Amino acid sequence: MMMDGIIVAFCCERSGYPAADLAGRLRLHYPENLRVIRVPCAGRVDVIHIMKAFEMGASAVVVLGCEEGACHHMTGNTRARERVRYCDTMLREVGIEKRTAVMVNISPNAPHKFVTAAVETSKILEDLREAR
Amino acid sequence: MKAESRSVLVIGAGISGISSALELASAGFGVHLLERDAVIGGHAASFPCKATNICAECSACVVSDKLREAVQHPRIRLLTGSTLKEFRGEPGDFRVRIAQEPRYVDGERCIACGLCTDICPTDPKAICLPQADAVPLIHVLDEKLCLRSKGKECELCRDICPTKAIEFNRKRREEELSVGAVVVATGFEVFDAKKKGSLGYGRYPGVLTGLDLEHLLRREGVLRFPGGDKEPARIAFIQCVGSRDEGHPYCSHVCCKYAMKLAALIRHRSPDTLVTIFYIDLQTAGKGFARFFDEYKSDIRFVRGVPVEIMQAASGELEVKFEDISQGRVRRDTFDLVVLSVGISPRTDSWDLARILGLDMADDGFFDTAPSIGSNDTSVSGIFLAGTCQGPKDIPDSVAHGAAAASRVMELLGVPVQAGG
Amino acid sequence: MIIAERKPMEEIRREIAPYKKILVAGCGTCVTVCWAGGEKEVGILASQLRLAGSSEGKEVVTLEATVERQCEKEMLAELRDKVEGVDAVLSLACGAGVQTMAGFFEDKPVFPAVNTTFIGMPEKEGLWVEMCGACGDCYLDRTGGVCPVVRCAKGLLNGPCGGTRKGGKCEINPDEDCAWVVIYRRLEKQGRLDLMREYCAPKNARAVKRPGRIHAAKA
Amino acid sequence: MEARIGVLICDCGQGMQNIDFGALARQAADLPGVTSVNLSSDLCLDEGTKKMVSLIKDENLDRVVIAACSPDMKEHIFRDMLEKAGLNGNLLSMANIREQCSWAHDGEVTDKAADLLRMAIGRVRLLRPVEHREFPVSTEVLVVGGGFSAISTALRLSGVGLRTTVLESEPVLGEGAGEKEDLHGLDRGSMIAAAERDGNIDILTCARIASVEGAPGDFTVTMRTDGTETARKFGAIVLATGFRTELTPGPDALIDARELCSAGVVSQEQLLGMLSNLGLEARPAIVGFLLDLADENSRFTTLATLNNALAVKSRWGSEVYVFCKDVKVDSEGTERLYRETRECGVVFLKCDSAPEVTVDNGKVRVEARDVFLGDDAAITCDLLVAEELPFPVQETEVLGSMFGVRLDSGGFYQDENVHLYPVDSERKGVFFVGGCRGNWDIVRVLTDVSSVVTSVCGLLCPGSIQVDVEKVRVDPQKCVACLTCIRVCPHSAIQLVRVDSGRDAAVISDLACDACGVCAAICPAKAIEFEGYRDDEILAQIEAVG
Repeated sequence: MMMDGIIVAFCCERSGYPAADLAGRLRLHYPENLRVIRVPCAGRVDVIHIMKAFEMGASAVVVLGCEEGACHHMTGNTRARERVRYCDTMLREVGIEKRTAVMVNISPNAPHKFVTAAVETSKILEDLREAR
Repeated sequence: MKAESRSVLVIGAGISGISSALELASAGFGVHLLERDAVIGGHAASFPCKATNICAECSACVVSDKLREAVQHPRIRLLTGSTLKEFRGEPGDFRVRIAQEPRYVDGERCIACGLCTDICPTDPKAICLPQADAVPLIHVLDEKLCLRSKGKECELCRDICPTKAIEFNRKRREEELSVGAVVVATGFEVFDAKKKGSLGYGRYPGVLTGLDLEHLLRREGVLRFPGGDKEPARIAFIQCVGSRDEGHPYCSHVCCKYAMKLAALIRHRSPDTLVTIFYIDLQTAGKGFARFFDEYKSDIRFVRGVPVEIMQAASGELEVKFEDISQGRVRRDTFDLVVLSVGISPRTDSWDLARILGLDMADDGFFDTAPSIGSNDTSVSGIFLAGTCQGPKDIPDSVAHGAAAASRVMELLGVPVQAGG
Repeated sequence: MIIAERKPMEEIRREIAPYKKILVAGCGTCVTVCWAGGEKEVGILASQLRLAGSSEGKEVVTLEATVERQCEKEMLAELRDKVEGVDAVLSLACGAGVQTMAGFFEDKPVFPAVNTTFIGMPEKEGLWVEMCGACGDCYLDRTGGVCPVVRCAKGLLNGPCGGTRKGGKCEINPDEDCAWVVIYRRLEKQGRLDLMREYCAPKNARAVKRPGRIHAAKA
Repeated sequence: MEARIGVLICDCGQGMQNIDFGALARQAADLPGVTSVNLSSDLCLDEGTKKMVSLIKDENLDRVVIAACSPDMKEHIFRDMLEKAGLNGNLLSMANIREQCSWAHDGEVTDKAADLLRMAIGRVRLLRPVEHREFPVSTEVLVVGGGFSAISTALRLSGVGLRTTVLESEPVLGEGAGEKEDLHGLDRGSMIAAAERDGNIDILTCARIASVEGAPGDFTVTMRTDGTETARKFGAIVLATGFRTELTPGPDALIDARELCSAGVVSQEQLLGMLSNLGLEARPAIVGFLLDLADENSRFTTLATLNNALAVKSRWGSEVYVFCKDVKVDSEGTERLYRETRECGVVFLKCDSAPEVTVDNGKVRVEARDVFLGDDAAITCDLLVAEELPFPVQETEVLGSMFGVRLDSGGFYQDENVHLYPVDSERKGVFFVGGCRGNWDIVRVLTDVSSVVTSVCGLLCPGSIQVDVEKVRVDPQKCVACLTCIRVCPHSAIQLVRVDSGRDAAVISDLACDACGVCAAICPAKAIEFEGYRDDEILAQIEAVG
């Protein structure tokens, strides 16, 4: 598969994206398999975007939005959270157990949290792979 | 109208100065934003996000947003490494002389590639990015660490710089500006906890200030025991260190909230940690805080009364001596980490600026306000105060106060209202 | 408006299990509005089916299309080429749409991907409530515009059951208002409380003769 | 026509040594639509941007991909550069090969950089130009409310030359709740008189808002006065509707409302009246105050209590007891006032649990466990000043939903979201001031007033607003008028409008839109397109991975 092992990270340009930049500037290393797609708000991320990423073979999709209660557009991050949950359910519905969709709330000045999210998602994937 | 009266000098590029500058710039004024440091943001830019699973409303992210906005605004001219030397004239037509310290790294040319830091032979590095999210994003040369200050002929960084941004023989330069009004936003100093000797700050590694803890969390992302890998299991916060005492007849507004937010964050990350807060009066009022307090108050042990002495036991544990009010006797409790919630103090160099500008100082050491609308006006017409140089404020209050100062400038200089549709 | 919701995935997969190439067909009217079968849902379902196929090592080819109303033969005509190229059609329209499609493309199996649930209205974003049971014998003139047939959990026509909870809530579902309390308040506001005393004869369960058929007299 | 994509790769002066730039450039050159690939080291510097401008012109490029540092810092510079070269600024896509690739990983990452570059190229092919336009704005401001914060806002706005209309539902100004507290020497009467004299201020009393439509700079407000409705245009709206207070004689008070008066339980306002009117013989010997017992948000009562306790002590010489949990001293000057109050003999009894308030022989008795004494203190007061809590005024909820703004957990205006502080709402051009947003101490209210003057000036004084035209747009042919987007738009930017075809369709106001894309993600008919973040543009990036 084309994207096997890839983590697609949809990053809100107000939070996840600058956090990822900071991680880079601090040379905090994280798994190379992460591909960031910049969005104006986590609320822009549609179910179909996440599903297409899985279709293309992504092992995980992470949506990074602002902390709950601090979305610049009030509800964008909570909507994203629900969509991510729905996508994860849809994967399970069709018997896909080894891939996952994850929501991460983050602030623009939290590079360590970004790295943790990347590392932990990789770890989840490893655990899922070993589960059977 | 004269061109100079359409421009404003903002002294201090902390959060309230930036807030003033942004508001003035968007209303059409040209802004000279003066900052003593090489980068902007002041204290507010050094705090970590304190969100647990909900936003703690610490406003750290608001600061990041505003900093970026400020450097990208076409009407804001940033003068870093600069201080005010002279001031004369009258409202609408002030003349100010600015001195800019030599900047060995040209901010216009530095692309933050990091090659200079990599090659710099000193430890710690003399040339580096002051913060990963420094605004502007430029490397800064610390003269004191540089080998050249020790008489050595090192030119490694200058030679490797791909954009030729580094130049050693730059001179300090001065320039005179004409401005219509001045906003003073020089901020505060954190209370020096060493002045309370009995609390052991600076002597015991396990005693930190709230600011140290903030910086630690910002830098490391996690809380580690100072000097070790272990996470502290028992943490005490001691409130009103440098507030509400003889030298500081005011409440610092921020310490109760930051202590509780840090406590909640610590408990959120390591739920087994025991957190105690010693306090006089808990300051829990303010929009958005009641919700947060309700969520976390049961996680924290609150003890009324402020300890006066901390001793370090042989084991390294810290013994805090406090008066147990409910039992009317002195008790001792041991902790792994003690955080002193240091308050906001007036800047000691405020006096210099006050002399140049002719401002009055209040007896608590902050700039004095003139009786008028709000608390932005000074005894000198055309000079306004913004933020914590006027008195303690949290970030949202500082942003508001900065915007408020802008309104006074607009009222003084007038904003031409363009006929709209 | 007709309200529908997606069928459980398991059921959908059972329906189309024997087929490889499938047209996922949405409808641009009622089911779009209730987030069950518009262009967006078509895309999501198709994507999920492709994922399901690939996880089982079976190739599923999907085509996607959404017409304005699947219950109009004329509007289905544009799908002819697509339908010819597939093994089966999965329709996200209401029951009427599925049947029109099945009738129009008689040689192709057409399967429902949604359950048509009721006639209702959106109470707020993403929440639809039943308003009408299409009973063919409308009572709304006597009940202040509130239908007890579907909004009363017991379908009572002559006042509440006696189990109304405090605050005017339904005995069966405490989150719902008791329809008869709503009716009473409405009539009270209008000064028509006398209607509460009027006896309603048992409903004519056969008001609509199945299959229903209405011929407009005007044309 | 085949796209003419120019790829500009910057190695940041060799600041990314784990990328083989030659290989990266070769890979890019092979991709369809790419007509030129350029390698440089100084793209963001003056000389770099100049080179780029001429390159775009010389090569007749119609869109540009830049692989360099993070767009977060430099994208605006590059957009300007495109505009200078005669291209629309939106026809740029960036690959962040520095912060999110080279610097984020150890070892060779040329493959990942190539991946990021492919993603950006995939996206750039689909980008479309977005125009900017200036919209003229109305410079009239509507201030809703007639209390202190509303009047001072109107006066200050008028002072900077903005015509202001004050809309008050009561027959006269200055009659709202919370209007009796100490205003730091500001005289309400003369403020009202000044507002009434001010030729720049229109005052409408007995008036209510029937509806609000439109966007910042261009609101249409329908107002109802004496049964007639008039619609007027405003550029900005300030909600300054204040708050109301309620007396709470302790959360567990055992007395009912009828007993309050006879037992000598009064409000701060009544106390003020007594202080100025009461004859000598009726001076109460013992006066109690309840403070900070019923609610955390007690800054409002703290100031009144301290001031009034001081006045009681100095004018009547009574014994004064303040029963409180904590003294909220985090407002300007309050700690000093608290000291002064204690120094003149007012006793503060700190209690962790609420005191018991009972009526005994017609007098009110307060019994509390004082934490410093460690003992119960029971005091029978001649006068007990009860705690007053601020509540939202009645119309807050109705107006809030009419304006499309969320309330906070206390039911006041302004959602608890740091990005809105101090005075913004999620609907651009609508602002909150003072008590209605939960600020009750006068210093903070005055700061709010100043902040709102600043914000309104910044919005309206230039006379026009620069916006992107149809950056987010509803395709009227695909819209099924389901109202979903209108319900979810956080900024009240979408309306249902009769379009050319005679059907209803959702239309997004460029002035009000904040470009979040929440609508585009939820539209069940896929009728909403967000230039730069359209579905196909996002999917093209996903498809380019790997």
